[in-house]
Amino acid sequence: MREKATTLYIGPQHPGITGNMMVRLKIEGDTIVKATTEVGYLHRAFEKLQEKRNWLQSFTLMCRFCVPETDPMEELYARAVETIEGREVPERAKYIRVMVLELARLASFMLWYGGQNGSLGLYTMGQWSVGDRNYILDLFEELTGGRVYHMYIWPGGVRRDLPKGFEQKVLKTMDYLEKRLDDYDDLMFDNAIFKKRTKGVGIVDKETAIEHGVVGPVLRGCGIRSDIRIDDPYEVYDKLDFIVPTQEGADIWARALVRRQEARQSIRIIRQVIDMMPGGPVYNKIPNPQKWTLPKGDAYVRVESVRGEVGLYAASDGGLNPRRIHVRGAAYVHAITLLEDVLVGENIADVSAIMNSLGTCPPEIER
Amino acid sequence: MINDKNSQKIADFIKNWARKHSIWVLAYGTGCGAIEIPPTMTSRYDAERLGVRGAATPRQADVLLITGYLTTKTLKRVIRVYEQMQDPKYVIGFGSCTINGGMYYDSYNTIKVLDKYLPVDVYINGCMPRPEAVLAGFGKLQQLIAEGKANGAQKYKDDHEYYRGNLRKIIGNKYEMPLYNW
Amino acid sequence: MESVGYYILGVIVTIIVAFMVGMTYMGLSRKITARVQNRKGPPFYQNFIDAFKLASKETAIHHGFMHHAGPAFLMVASIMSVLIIPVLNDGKWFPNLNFDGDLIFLLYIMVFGPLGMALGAGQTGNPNSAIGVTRGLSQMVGFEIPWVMALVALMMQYQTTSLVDLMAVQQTTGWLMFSSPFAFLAAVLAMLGMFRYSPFDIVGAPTELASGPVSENGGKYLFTMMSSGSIFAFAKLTLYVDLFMGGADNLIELLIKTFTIYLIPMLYGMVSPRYRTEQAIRYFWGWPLFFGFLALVHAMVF
Amino acid sequence: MKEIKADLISKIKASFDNVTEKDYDGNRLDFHVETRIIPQILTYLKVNLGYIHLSHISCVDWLEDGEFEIVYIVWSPEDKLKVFIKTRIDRETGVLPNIDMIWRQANTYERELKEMFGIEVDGLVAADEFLLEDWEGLPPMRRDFDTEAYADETFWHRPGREDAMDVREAIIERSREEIPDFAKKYSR
Amino acid sequence: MSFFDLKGTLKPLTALKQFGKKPHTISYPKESIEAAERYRGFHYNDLEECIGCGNCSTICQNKAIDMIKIEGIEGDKGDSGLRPRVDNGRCCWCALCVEVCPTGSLSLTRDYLYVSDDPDTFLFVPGVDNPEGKDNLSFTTSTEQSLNVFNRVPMPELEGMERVKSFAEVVLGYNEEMAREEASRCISCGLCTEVCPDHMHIPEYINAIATGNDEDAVRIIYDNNPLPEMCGKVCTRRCEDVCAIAVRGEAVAIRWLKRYATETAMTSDITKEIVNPEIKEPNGYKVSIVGAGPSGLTAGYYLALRGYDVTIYEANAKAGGMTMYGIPKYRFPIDSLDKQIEYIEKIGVKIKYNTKVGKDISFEKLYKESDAVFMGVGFPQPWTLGIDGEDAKGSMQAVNFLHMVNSGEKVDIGKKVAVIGGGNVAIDAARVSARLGAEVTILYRRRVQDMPADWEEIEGAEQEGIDIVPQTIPVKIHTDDKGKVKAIEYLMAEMVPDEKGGRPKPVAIEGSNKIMEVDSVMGAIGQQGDYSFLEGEYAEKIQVERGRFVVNENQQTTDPKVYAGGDAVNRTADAISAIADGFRACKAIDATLAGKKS
Repeated sequence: MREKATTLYIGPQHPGITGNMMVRLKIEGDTIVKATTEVGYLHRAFEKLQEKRNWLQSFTLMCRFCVPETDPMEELYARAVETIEGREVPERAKYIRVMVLELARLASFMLWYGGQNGSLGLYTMGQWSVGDRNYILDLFEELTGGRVYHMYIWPGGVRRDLPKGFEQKVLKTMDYLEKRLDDYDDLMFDNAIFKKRTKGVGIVDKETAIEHGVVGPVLRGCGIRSDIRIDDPYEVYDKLDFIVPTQEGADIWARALVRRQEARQSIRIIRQVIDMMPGGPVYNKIPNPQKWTLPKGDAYVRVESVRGEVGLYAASDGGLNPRRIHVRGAAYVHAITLLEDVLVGENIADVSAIMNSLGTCPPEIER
Repeated sequence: MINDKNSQKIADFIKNWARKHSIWVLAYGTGCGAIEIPPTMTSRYDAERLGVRGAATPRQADVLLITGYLTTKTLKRVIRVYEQMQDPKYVIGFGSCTINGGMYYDSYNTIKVLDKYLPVDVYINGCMPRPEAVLAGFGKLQQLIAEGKANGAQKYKDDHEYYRGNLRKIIGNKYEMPLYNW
Repeated sequence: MESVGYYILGVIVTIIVAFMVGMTYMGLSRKITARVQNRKGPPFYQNFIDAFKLASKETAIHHGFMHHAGPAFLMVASIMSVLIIPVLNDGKWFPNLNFDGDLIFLLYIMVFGPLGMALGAGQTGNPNSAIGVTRGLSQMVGFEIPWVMALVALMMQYQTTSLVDLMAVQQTTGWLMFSSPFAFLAAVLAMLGMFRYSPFDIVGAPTELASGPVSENGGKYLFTMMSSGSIFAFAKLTLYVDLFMGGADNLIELLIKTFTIYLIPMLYGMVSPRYRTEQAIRYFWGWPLFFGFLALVHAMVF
Repeated sequence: MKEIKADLISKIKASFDNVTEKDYDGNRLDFHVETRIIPQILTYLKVNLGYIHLSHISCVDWLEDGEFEIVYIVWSPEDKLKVFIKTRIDRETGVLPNIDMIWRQANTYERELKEMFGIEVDGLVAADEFLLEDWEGLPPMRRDFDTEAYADETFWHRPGREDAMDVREAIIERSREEIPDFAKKYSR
Repeated sequence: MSFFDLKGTLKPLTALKQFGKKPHTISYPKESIEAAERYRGFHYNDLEECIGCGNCSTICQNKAIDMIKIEGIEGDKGDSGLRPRVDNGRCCWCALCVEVCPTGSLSLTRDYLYVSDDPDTFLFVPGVDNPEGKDNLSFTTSTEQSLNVFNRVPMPELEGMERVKSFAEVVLGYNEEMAREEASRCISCGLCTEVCPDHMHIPEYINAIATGNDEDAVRIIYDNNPLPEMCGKVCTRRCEDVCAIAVRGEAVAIRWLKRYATETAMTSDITKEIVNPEIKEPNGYKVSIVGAGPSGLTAGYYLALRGYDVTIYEANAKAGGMTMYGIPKYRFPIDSLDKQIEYIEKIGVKIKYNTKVGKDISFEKLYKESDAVFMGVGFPQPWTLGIDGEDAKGSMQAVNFLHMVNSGEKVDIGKKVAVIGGGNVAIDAARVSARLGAEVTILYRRRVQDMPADWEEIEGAEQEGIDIVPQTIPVKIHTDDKGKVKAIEYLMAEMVPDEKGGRPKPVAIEGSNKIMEVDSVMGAIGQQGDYSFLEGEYAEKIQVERGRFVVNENQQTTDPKVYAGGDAVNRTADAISAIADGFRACKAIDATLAGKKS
């Protein structure tokens, strides 16, 4: 078996895959000699559909771009439209947006906790964190009316003001989650086997990172302090106090540590935002959506999602519908060329863990 | 072994009871609905209480969850997966897009009506369906199994030509589908 | 053991008890795991339902003869082990086929099942199965060595190759757990691997191999494997009780002791990610092997 | 920010011909360049000026003009400036230079451009299919591809909704209004 | 493993303490948590409130909402009679339909559970399938949250006290930006077109304005209204009453938008250029029209376009009828009307001025000479008050007063004027009097809210310092010794509910007599027809009932060759109805004559 190269398909139907995609592996023994990603199982042609929908209707499609973390996509779209149109956003709406974005980030981290550990066989973690994630989703449900698809951040502000007593509920949930994050640490970061499985695996070093245009925790995991929230600040991030953690290890372990710290920073940001939230309106009304046109022009906006920079290029031809909406997902870079390069030389047992660690999110790639 | 009609009935009842309480779901997130599966399966909603648990491969699974839209590329894999599953097998259509296209009614790459290609036993409404709705879907499936009405697999055998014809219309002639040996 | 009828009846009862106990233990394990995972979990009898359902499923998978035979090999190995291992101290109700040298035979028969399975899995043509089998065999090599060393130490120490003799020894000297602690440690650590719970579940790791060797087996095959697995689990647990905890005088005692042993891999599995194959082997060839050596030394010295 | 932009503009203009720039508020600067100098200008930006991050490559189909507009967006962590490099190529005959030796991930973008718009990329080494499988016909992201018509033709829609009425038409029918043809395009 | 990582082995085991904790599992279906206050579940539609505008159906990007006919719901004015049906196999519960619902009848509920084995059961009629949803509403939209723009772009007007100084137009009209903004409020439902007597293509021309195609808008308007500028200024605009936006906000300013559109056609030449109508070859038929009022002009214009030889006979020196002589010029400047009549004449309509049928030319001659006759004679005769002293000097009819003012005659009305009546004519007369420098009081039988005049007019009158005294019944006009009006005596009235369910009737309170000193009194309580021009057999042939011609739905009188329209036919007594009559008559004449030809 050692000499002969076998082909192993991971996915599309595979419990270890991070979504509906496929990695074709050439293996010798347990070592991967060549990896090819195959995507397109989730290609819904959003960007084509948006050309047929008007500027408001397009907004509802946005959250479907990346299912685990929907709000950055809504934020992107809202901000792109606001940039093209020059529409002001009320101050309170900006704070609410940041709160929603950070809650979404936290929820996504919880999912990642589950996924990363599930890929290594520690299923207890997934049961805990994905279960606890529901408390964030409950908050979302109360705020936006939906658990997964919020459709809350839209051009001009946010759709509804906070319900009564919502801030207290958020703070309570944050206290609970902070306690639980310590439990997670005991189970995961103090775990000798976890350390052994992740250290030195899936290395993305600085040179590779720059060559591949790597973003987010993966980039910070190799020691580069880069975060859209501080580099190209949006909404009110420049008024908030938070740390962008980095690690030098460049492996799964380092990236896990980065995410561990970031989850705590998110809690910190949420507390600050609630503390600083001003009053006032939350929404700068758009005209009648049926006849809403944007001036001719284009915009590229970026948001730091849990997987890193996601961007949206929007072009308007002055008509009712977008001329072009093009989303750049973090996974677009991570899951194809980077994954193909990183997987070479790794053990097949680590494929799933590496994919989870790089944050491959197929719906974001394929759109 | 048992030829008596009543005994057959009792045997069926017991079989269906066991099938009802042991639903192994194939871990295949075909669409965005897959995001509500982890919450359903984990501690907050814990579908395992009802005997619902994941199965890693089609050979072991009883239920194929179609979590939302199917792109044509996925459709081929899903059909193959379905055909690899062993009788009795059930299909749950999950969310609006399995019923009539949902948000993607005019997309060139997703199918709109799932029951043209697969016999669907239960549809769950919603976009996303909440975990409660997913559990209610499993509840409905359990009820159908207990009543012996969840016979989509039989339908698939009987109307195999119809299903294959519809599939062929979409995927063209390039893609080879293996024969279905039931 | 007056008549053959009684004998056969005893065999059947043994198998049924082993099946029931094994299944219940697995069910309890699911329940306990669920509670640790903050959830209610399935009823403890869920495994019986699953098994019954699997048995009632139609099976239309054809991968050749060995594929059919694989689960049968497993079943045979499990039943043979459970029959050879004395269930209770006095053979009442649970007749066994024990004989001199049955320990050596056990060593073989316990490997026989997985090997048969490996042949079956190899024939499916599913690369996941093939890789899973390779991993399983590699890992077996890992834990077999400390396990054999522990057994050899015991055999050397008490100058016997018969399980019944060892049990008899314990009636007088007390549990071997205390008189041969190193052998016990080596054997327990090896047992972690034997049960294939985390961190040694690389064989069927769903997130890597889509359940590995069993990935092509559904329905009745899976039922066979599941029931043989539970019988085998019972056999292994009883073996440990017999070897180190002085056996059991009645069924209740047996259940308590076996469950206590069973808790070790179960609880450890709940909180551990899995090792990669080479890490698992390195693990077994680390401390367990060291304890094995100590056991051998201990046996030679005393 | 102003100085950075001015500096960049002078540097780019000194090194390349036929470059027109467009300044925006905030940290954005556009350059319209000729297609053939794309690899050079991107390399120059990456190597000499510190624009090490390729943020995005996008394409807009200007069907009316018969051209594709390709937009490369690069980002400098030091300058904190987004630079858009825009170029236009012919819809039918245009060829885009390959830049995946500058940034590896450009390979993916170029695969997508090739598949979704049918843009030829000179020297691109990649698998033929990216998101689609066995696709025949017009590249789907082109504006002249009508996705709804394709979907109606290829897929089924569930029947049972034929009794739907248009509000306007219902009212027209009731009041016996006659809308002239040229006005119909303004109807909802 | 070089050394034993004790902490790494033991620390994870602390997780086992969770075993003792109560699991947080929700044992659905035994127990369940309720969906949130705002949960976006199934739709609910308040069928009573819904007007079937179909805006939900338009905004739905999934084409999930169909408008269907529902048993038991008949549409009437301002209600299409259709109701939304949601295809839950399409819906994504984005609630955009709720956000754009102008009436607020559509909302979402907290119900979300529906599983079925039958895929055909996912069509869902909100409100019909879940009548209990009313008590379970979650996602609703208030007027502030709604995406409809409920506030009208304010129309620039002259200041109240500035207005009375001259006859300058009070309403200044929208500029381009304002018009675009106002036009973009329209949701294009088309409910308005049904109540418009003329069924103008309102959504279409508003949409044309919104998208910046003003010329197309003019073209669409001229499709069935040759006097749009007049309509744009003085139309009674019943369309705005049923506007979907008006349910919860201010109606789209349809009239002002029409006005804006027609203003782009500044002269008759430009109008002709823009409208560029297709004029058919003369077909040899001859049509005579009596009266150049709106109905007559309309019939004439469209008949001329269809190739008929049209002659209009007008008794006055100028065309336009009541719109010319009855509407004060601060509302509708003369050149505005002249421009349109000029345009109509350019199309080929011949107008014979100062030619009164029955006096200058006999009806018989017309009847014999032409293939069809259209009578748009209107109501030239005012009702008299029927009280003492009505024929005193200084007591006059408001209509006559307006006629005189509009034709440039000087009228002496003195310092104080009392106008009797509550219609538009009364308000017009009052406001004109104010412009002539008088102090004006309006006496009206009923309450202010019962006044048939436009609320805008009433408001305008109040702003201009006109006093409205409601619930007054004049009984006598006192005269001085020269026979000139000195004062008016009236009774106060109380409102008594009508037993038959009609509107409340004013009943005079005995002894509440009041006397107000005035210089002139104007009666404005209505007009009637004058059919003296019909002589001999025609008077018999053409039936008149309750002061109006009897016509069928094609405006055909009892004489098949004679058609009639305008105030002399319909009861609504406004210009747009007259135009509609004219247009309808034109189509009928065309159909009859064209049929004859073939």
